[in-house]
Amino acid sequence: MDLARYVADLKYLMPELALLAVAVAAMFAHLFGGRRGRRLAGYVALAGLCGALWLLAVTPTARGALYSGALTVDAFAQFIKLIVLLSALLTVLLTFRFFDVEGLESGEVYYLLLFAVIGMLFTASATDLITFYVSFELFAICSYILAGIFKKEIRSAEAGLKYFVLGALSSAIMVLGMALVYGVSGATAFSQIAGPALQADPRLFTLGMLLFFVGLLFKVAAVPFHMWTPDVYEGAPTPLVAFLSTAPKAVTFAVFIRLLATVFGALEAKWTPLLSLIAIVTMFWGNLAALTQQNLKRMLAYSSIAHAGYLLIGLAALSAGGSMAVLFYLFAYVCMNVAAFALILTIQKQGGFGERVEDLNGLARKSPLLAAGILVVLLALTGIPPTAGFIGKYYLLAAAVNRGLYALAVAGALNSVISLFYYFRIGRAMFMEADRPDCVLSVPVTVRAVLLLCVLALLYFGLFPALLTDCAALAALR
Amino acid sequence: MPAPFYWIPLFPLLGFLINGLIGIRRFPNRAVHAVGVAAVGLSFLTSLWSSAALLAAGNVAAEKILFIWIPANLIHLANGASSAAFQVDFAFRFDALTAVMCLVVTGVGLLIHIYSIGYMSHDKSYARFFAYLNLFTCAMLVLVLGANLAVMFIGWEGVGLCSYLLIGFWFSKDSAANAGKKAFITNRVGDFGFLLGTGILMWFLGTVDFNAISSGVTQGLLTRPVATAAALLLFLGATGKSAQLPLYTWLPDAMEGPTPVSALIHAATMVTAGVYLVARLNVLFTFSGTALTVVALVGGLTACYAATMGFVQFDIKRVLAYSTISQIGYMFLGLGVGAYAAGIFHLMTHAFFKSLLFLAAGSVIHALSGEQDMRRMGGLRRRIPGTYRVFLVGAIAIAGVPPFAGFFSKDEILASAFASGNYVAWALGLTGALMTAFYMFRLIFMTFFGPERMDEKTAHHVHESPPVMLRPLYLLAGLSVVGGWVGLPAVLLGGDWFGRFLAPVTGHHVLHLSHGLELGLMAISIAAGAAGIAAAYIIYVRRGGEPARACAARLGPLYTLVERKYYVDEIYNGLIVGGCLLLGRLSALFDQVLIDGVVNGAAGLTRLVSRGSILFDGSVVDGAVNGVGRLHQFAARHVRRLQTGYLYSYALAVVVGMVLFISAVLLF
Amino acid sequence: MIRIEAIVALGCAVFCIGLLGVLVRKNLMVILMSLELLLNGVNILLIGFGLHLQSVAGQIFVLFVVMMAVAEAAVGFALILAYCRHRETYNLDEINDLKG
Amino acid sequence: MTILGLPILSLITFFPLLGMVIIMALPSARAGAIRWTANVTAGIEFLLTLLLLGGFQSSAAGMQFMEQKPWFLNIQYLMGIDGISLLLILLTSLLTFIATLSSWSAIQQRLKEYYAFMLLLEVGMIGVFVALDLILFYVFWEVMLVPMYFLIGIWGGEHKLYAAIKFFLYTLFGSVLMLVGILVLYRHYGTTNLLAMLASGSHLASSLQLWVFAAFFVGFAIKVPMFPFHTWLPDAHVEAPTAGSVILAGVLLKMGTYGFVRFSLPLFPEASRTCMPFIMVLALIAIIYGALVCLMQKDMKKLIAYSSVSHMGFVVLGIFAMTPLALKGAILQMVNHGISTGALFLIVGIVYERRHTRLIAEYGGLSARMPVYAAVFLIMTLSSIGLPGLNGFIGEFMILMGTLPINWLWTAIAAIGIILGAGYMLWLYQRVMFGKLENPANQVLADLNLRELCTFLPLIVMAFWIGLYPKPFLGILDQPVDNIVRLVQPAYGDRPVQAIKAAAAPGHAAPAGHEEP
Repeated sequence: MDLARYVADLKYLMPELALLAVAVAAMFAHLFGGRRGRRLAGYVALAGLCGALWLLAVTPTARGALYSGALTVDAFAQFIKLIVLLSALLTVLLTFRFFDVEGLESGEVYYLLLFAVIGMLFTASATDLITFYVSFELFAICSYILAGIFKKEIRSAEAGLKYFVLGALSSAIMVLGMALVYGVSGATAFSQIAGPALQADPRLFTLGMLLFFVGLLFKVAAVPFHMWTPDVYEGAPTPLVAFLSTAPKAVTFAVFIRLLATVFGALEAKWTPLLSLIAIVTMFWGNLAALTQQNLKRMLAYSSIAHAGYLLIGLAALSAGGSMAVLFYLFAYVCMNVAAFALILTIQKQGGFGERVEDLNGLARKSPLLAAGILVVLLALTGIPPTAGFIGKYYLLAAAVNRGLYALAVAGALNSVISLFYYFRIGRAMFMEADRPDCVLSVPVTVRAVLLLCVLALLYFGLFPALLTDCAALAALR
Repeated sequence: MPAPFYWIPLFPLLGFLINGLIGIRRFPNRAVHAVGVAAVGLSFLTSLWSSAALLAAGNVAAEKILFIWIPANLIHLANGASSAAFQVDFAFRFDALTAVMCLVVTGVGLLIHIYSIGYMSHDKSYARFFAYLNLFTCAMLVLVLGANLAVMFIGWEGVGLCSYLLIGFWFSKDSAANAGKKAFITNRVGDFGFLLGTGILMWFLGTVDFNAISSGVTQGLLTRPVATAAALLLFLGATGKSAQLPLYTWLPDAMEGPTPVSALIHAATMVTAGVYLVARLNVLFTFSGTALTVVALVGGLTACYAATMGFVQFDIKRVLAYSTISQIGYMFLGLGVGAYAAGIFHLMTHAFFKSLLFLAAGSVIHALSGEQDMRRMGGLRRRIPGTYRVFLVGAIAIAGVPPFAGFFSKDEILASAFASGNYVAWALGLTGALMTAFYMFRLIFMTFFGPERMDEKTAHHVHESPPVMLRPLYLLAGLSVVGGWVGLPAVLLGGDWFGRFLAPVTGHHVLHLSHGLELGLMAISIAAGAAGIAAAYIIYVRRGGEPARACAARLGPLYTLVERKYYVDEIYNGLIVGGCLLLGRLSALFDQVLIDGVVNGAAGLTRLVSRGSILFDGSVVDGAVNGVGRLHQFAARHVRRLQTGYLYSYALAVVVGMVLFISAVLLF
Repeated sequence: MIRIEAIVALGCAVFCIGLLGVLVRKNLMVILMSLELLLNGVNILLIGFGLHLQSVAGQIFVLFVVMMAVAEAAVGFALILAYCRHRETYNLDEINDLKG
Repeated sequence: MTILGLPILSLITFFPLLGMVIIMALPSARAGAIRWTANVTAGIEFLLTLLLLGGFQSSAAGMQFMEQKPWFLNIQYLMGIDGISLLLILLTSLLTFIATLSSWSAIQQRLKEYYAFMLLLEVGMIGVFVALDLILFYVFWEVMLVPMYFLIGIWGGEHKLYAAIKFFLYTLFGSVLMLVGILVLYRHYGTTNLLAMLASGSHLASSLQLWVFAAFFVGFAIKVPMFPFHTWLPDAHVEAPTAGSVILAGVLLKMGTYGFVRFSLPLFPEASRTCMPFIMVLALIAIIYGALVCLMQKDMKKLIAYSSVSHMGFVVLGIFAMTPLALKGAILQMVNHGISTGALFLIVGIVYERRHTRLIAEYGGLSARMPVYAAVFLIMTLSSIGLPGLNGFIGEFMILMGTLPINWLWTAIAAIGIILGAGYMLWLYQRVMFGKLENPANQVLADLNLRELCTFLPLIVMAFWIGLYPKPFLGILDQPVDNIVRLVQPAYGDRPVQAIKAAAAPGHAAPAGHEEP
């Protein structure tokens, strides 16, 4: 009797379901919470995310696909969900003080965030074109709104707008690709596509794949589909950027790996060179563009493009090692990127937050420990030991070398040198420049907590990567 | 009990340490010179003891390995088949040659130490002087005692260092400091040869020990060309140390140092190290005949060449310096014709009379309160009789008048040259003898005869030196007289005791000359000496130096050429020093361009592009150094331009990108 | 029975028109509509394939796409309005405060 | 060998961290406490490294004090030392101690960070010399960059920012290429454990080996620095604070040459032999070119910096001669260079601290005013120009003697470098110390005080010790060098040992048994 099993299978989806409930709760909290509605919604969200993390920990992984192949709850999905929840959690922590300062009253941001998270969690375990599309769109649309959440801030509105138009365009292209894939295979479940499609019309199948990639590459901000990134990151509210720059990427890479491993596995000969090329171009483009940026958020936007390039190395050299590398790096990436954006929330000047590099001048004098922490983050971003950033990059390059993609490895290595140029402009500003009185250092406990968590994680997994490595290896696909 | 000859260098070392570490601060002058003199005295006694023991032991070399200096390492020998365990022991060896050298060094050294007590009494860095002097003695003794080239090299460089320090003793005088540097660096050029020569021996024989080298050569492990190469390279080192052509220019400048230093280092001992080296390696040099001929020619040429410059100098010490160069040329001449014992013999006698001359000159300068120009001397015969007498003895000795020391050694060299059939060498030697006699007596006459040409003040102050300075002079004078008798040739019923003594080291060298011929040669050389003296007398006493000025005027340019020391200094400065500096400037410039040029170039561009972050400059500039930086700015600029901010251009990018890689994948 | 090629052609045509609209038009509203066109082109394809392959999946897919299209349209309008509250324009040429 | 239950290598590697943590905990106001903590830590660290001598068997063939723990994947936390590492570790801890001591009065602002970075730097440096797993090595190699970057960038001279980032970028550029090289090795051997790699006996295919060798070469050559890659050096040295320059010249430069000895030669014997002429030429260019540039310098520090280029050229020459004599000489020369150049930078620092200028023209005739200083300066000058009896000579002599059988022309050219060396150093000494004391600013210069003298004494002692009795130092090098030569030149030492009959002195009778195949 199917229905019974469907109900029984819900146990694998507890985190999602719980979050759904929490999201609704947060909505009500905000609606009826009056003036303190936002904070209330925030606390609800915070609690919900913690609960979801716990549920995730206790949720078993399902053998085989659920709901006639629509969803798969395997270790891989679980790992990605962990990353997403983590990034969301840290983000929520960052939001409180920020919105106080910026004076945003409405708290819809929290349940939008939660809905986005739900979408992502489903995407992570989607193994059917339709489920994938729906959940993908769910978090996409939520993220458009999040980017433009500051209605009274024109830059935020513009960011949301741009994100929306380009996102809609790319996802439309992606759906076209899906349609073609469906067209040649007649199936929507990932597992059943490859076989018939290859018999029917490999060429059309390839076309479908490429169109499909457009949507995914857009989300991970790979060149040439990265254009939206700097503008959106600059315009959108900083804490939400911390979220938008990490979680969607993680999820999209997860799907990407899933697709490459299952649906498009047979077309490897076609996508390996393509992805290698894109990876190289993306790395260089991101890093070179970041060189001249003075605005921290913009610089980080480009740096996140570059990191997408690094991650693409792992995809191009997809193998057990490759996907493990990607998973490990994603985890490290979340920690370092969130921390980097948290840095922006520590400096205040005339009402707003210091977003320019020179606003950090003399930070080491204001607070040596904070500076030391940031230093660790910078090292991780550059990929210098002893940080998780280095280990992750090491895995990625190792994957490339193991597949004989030496050029890719060299490019990756050289790019960490280029990236040093701009990352250590921050280091220089903090340690070697004269203090700036107009920039006040105010680090609320939440931000401090986030930074502490991230730095500790980066250091711990840099010095003792075994634990995380094992998990990632366990979760790795293919 | 075997004599502890390895103590010999120890005493001066202790003396140096005591004076150098404590003396400089605390000691009064008396304590200082007590330590200094005692140190040398003790090692002189030890040398005597060891020499006695050597004779007692039937002239068999004694060896002492103090410790292994550079432990064994496997090296592949040049013969391509075998290898050797190359090891350097810190070993001393005491044989006849060493004995002679030790006695000369410590003996003459002792006298000069004593002399310095008086000469330096007014100098404020008295302790430093004696410390250096002791250090030098120590180094020189290590040089002559070393059982292999490497240990010898310690002394070799050590004496170089000391001469550097002592020449530049009055370092606040730039001329002194420069002279010191010049001496050291010129010696380094020689060391270049020394090291490579050592290397070749090591490469072919697998050892640098003197005995091993000799027996290796005798066992025919070297081919003749290799031996020649090694010998010539080592001889290059010798020319550097012994101020021979072409590396002699440092010695005249070295006269900037205090006079006792000139006497000890730049006349008696250090400058003869080259002679010692060649004598020590005589087997090698003999084996490669070519090298020996080169030695002979270089020696002969230097002997005459330096003498010519002695003609025209007016600085009393410089005259002596050139005469030193030329006398050492003599020694090399002797070695070059295979008469090693004769060379060493001359080395010894020369040590006596040349140090005598220098010290006497010092006494003259002392008397004239620092005046060194002979044109402002004269008539000192009566004013400082003691100095005059000893000076005269020295002059006669060097001029080769029997029975003074110089005569026997010089004559033996000339005879051997003639006997060896190398008549060119003989002729050079004879000319040299003549010229030597001439310029030495020119010096005597200009200094001690004729009218007094010094100004009133100096003239008023002229005074004889204190006994502490004169007594050593008397001793040296005595040695300059009798010192030659140890080598009385057979023809004069002597039986060449000195030659026999050295025979175990140098091999006994017998002259194949009839007694008549030998006597004839003697007569010729005596005549040459006499002629020189006579000429000097006529020109400088009878005619008051008129003919000299006349001929100077007549010869004009030639005279100036000689007077300006053949412009060799200028040429060296211009070519070598200048060349190096020029190269240095070029390299430095290259480096500048490599770095700064790019700085400026790139910085300009960067200002246009970036918002002028110093770091970015830095990074880009630096990148540009290894070629990527320009790419960076270029890319950075264009990337920025592409980010227009217009939605449709972004959308276009998406679509174009899509089209691009669809076509890329599907078409290829 | 309509031939599959015709349907595909129609779908692609609609899609391309939408694409052109997004690329060349400068008016936000028109762009929004073009985005809808894109999705509708895809819908046509999906239905066509569904018919051709005799599988319902295509039509189910279409339902979801339509749903998402609606959502997108709603959000899109909201964002556009939010922007226009700041600056009375739909013209893309004037929307580039964020660049570089 | 363990101390307090801790394996000694880990202990000496991470002990400075303890001091660093304490310093971080101290309030910035308490300058005295911070200084003391730093100096005491460095001192204890030095003593700890001395303990190594206790348990070290110079006759043992393999690595000693081995520590092996799984780290992650099959990458191991693998530490161990042989004679080569031992010497360099001792040098490192000694120089760090001296550098710390020399900063006592030189560094006045931001002490806390300064000493913290100093100690962190020591961790990195020691780690590089003890690590036997390539990834572990790489980690320490990078860790050491960061503190150096800040030492230069914060406490440096006027162009410190430029110099700092330049140093960082150059070295990082080199090391990332090395990382890729390591990965290729990993792919081939399936491990990054150096010993396992060597034990496996297999090597990369020639063409690939050449590439990987090149990758490593760039990484190390930049560090050394060899001729085309040397341009970071003058900036870094000149701008760095005295202690920074001492560490930089004394230890960091050695890491490049250490890398050659430890990794390049054994892992890529074929490529090493192939590239030898090319590298030798680079080394010779460095020797001559560096010396020539020295002649033109107006800045003392810059002069000494370039002299390092020249001296390290000798070291590289000796390493790639690949004969036991030259190799030992080269390794000893690393130590010598650390001692003499380190001391020379301290010497410059002394007057810089008093006069705040490094221009040679500003000085002259200092001997009259500072006799002790003059003596120290003279000794170190002589040691750096290789005067026999001092350390410099042993190294240069062995290198030259060991290189000659490979190619006499190279040796001859290198020997020219010795002449030039004497030239620029003596000229420097003359211009600074001799002549008249004209500059009124120098009239009041104080001679060395006790603390400063103490910083020099150990170096002077070492200089004489190595110069007069290098046997202990060369003794512990025998085994490791022998191993390396066997790996890189399997044929070496298969020839019969020729002994010269009769005359050979007792010392020569004993053939070096361990070097017979």
